Amino acid sequence: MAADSGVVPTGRAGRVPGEGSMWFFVLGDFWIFSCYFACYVHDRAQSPESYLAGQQLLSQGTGVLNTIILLTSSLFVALGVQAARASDIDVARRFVTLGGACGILFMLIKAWEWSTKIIAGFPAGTEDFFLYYFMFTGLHVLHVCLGLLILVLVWRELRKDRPRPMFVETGGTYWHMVDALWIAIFALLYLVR
Amino acid sequence: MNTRDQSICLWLVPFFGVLFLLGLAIFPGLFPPLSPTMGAEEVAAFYRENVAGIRTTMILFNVIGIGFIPFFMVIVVQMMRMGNPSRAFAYSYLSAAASGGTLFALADLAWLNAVARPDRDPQLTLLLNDLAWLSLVTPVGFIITQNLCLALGIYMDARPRPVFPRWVAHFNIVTALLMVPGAFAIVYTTGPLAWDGSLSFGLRMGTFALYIAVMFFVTRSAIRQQAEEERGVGLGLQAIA
Amino acid sequence: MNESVLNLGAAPGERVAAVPVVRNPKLDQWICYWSIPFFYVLFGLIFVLLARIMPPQSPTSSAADIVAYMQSPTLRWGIALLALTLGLASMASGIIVVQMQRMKGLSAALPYSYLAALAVAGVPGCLFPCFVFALGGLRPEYSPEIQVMLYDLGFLSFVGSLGVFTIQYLVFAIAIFLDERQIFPKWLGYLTIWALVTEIVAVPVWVTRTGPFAWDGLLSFWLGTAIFVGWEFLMCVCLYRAIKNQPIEELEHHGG
Amino acid sequence: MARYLRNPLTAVWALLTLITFLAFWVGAGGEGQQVDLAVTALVLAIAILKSRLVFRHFMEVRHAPAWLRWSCDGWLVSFGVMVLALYAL
Repeated sequence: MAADSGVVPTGRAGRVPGEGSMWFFVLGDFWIFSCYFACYVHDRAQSPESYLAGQQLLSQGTGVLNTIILLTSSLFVALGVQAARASDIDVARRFVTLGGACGILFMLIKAWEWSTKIIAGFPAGTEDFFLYYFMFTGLHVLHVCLGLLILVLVWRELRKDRPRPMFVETGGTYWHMVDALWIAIFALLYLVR
Repeated sequence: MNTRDQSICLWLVPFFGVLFLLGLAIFPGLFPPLSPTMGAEEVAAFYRENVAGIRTTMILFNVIGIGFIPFFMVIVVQMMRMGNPSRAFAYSYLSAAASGGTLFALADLAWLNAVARPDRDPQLTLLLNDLAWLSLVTPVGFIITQNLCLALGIYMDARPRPVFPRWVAHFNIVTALLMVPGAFAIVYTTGPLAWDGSLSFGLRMGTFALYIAVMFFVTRSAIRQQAEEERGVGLGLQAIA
Repeated sequence: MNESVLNLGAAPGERVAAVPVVRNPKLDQWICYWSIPFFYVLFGLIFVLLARIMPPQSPTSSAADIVAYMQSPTLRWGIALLALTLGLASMASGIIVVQMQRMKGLSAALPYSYLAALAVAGVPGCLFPCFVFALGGLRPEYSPEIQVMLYDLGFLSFVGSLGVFTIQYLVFAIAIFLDERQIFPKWLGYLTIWALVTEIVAVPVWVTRTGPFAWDGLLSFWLGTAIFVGWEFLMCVCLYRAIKNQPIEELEHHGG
Repeated sequence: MARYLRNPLTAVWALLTLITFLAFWVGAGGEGQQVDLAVTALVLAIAILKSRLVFRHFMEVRHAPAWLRWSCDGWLVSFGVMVLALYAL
């Protein structure tokens, strides 16, 4: 029943979740990242061995752990949006808090991963891979930071007497974008051969 | 609003102006200015022989380098009093004045570094010398923008009693035009447009000095006018009370 | 120069009147506004055609190529033109600050930050690198080592001056998001975030000389420039609308 | 709060986690890895599937107007095609 109350009633035309301007950002961001990915894959195809050598120095296990943390935080935020729509504000706030906590955990693990790579120094011959690694993960962490800021704003909105569900939805849309971008980055940096 | 602070900023102009002139008088590279056609050895020898004089001037300029900024900000405050529909020109003026000041600071640093180690490779001394002269003479775009913004502000001043008289606007445009040749010291190393030339250097520096002097007096009148008006308003309020 | 700006001063459909304040109460804003396209056209002319700083020369050029580039006849003409007109960038900040001050729900701190950040940014990000190139051109007799250093210093400070512009973008984006009046549309705020991010993508120019992150690279330069040009263009469109839609009563002195 | 977890979204999350492990199992390998188009294609397909699940369920694109649904799917397709094309060339 809680789940049902969360489902948005839709007409034939459907409805845009969150604000339109946020979708402008989300879709645009995907395309900009596509340009980054294209460069990466192109360069990688030029000298696959050196990229594979660099890739082997990453810990795939850490990558999986981070992926699952972000997926979980996305779930919490999505549930938070449903709760907010059902005017179950306390629950919504708790879900958003959990989602944000997962985001912070993600950043901590990332910081640890970065520091091990920096302490080890990027081994010779794999600089290009590590340049991409630091740029992609760095840009992504920047998106996570902005996402955490947005979650704080959503959390504050949920303390108001009458929070706007639209605002919560918009914040959620951004947060899920961060998740989707990570899925692509994870595949390209950690797994692709 | 009190006009005392503005008066203080205004009177910093003669104070710093005298110090500037003093510094220039001590500076050995000014009469005549070092030529851009001098070779590395020649320039290095000049800096080796004049360490004391250059240091004195440039340390002084290091301290007072942007001493006219408070004065320019008084002009910004006066521009904000103008009967303009918005403060667009005042903000533009502020921004241009701030950017322009950095270049002089850069020139000063280059000169100080040129004499910091007089036995340096002559090529490097030459480089610092060139950087200093270019940064001093050529970035006229900022002061030109300041003058144009001020002039446009004055032309559009809709107050019954304008903050600055109209001739100040004409004067600003003329001085802006007179400083244009300075930019071309980047292109020419000889003739009137070189950085030691009559147009790029003599005319540009002379115009700037004249400009500051004239603006000192007209700004003083503008501040006085503001004080008078505000006293008038104050008296009026007293009368009402 | 002053004349050309003046003629561009009126918006299409509005006429410059003899007593401008009464007939065209936004004349001052329009003058500042039209200085932006004027400056950027000039900017393109200088950087692409005359100085050939954009697109950047290669970071791996040989010393002989570098010396030849520095001696190109039009380089210093372009830079002289820039030294003459870079002040127009201040007018762009001026008008943007005026429109930012109309926003509701924020103090003047953000507009002032925008003004201050750009007043700083113009020198390390534009004028200083150009001077550095001009030095190389002015003195063919510099040793090749110095020419190469000037070349690196020029391109690295031109492409790699990042923080000054990220802060400008940051305060602008925050202002748009906080603004309750929607002086600028929200999507421009998001576009500004991209502009900010692409500045950050230029960070590796300081560590790599080849590939997409070098100072002439696909990501550090081309993508960043494409987004910057898009941002500047859409910024102009939004700014035009903001000035156009500003109610006359809101002006400080509307000639009445 | 617990009742919210009995939600189709939780099932989606479980599926996403599961296929993450699948991708890990396929993609992660020990020493001496080699270029492998099959692994790459599979890993990529899983990533696209995961992104699509996030789009449709978490971001609620399922209920969105056609233009948005098509934009998201269009991006996913072009992302996959682009990566594979550049990879194979």
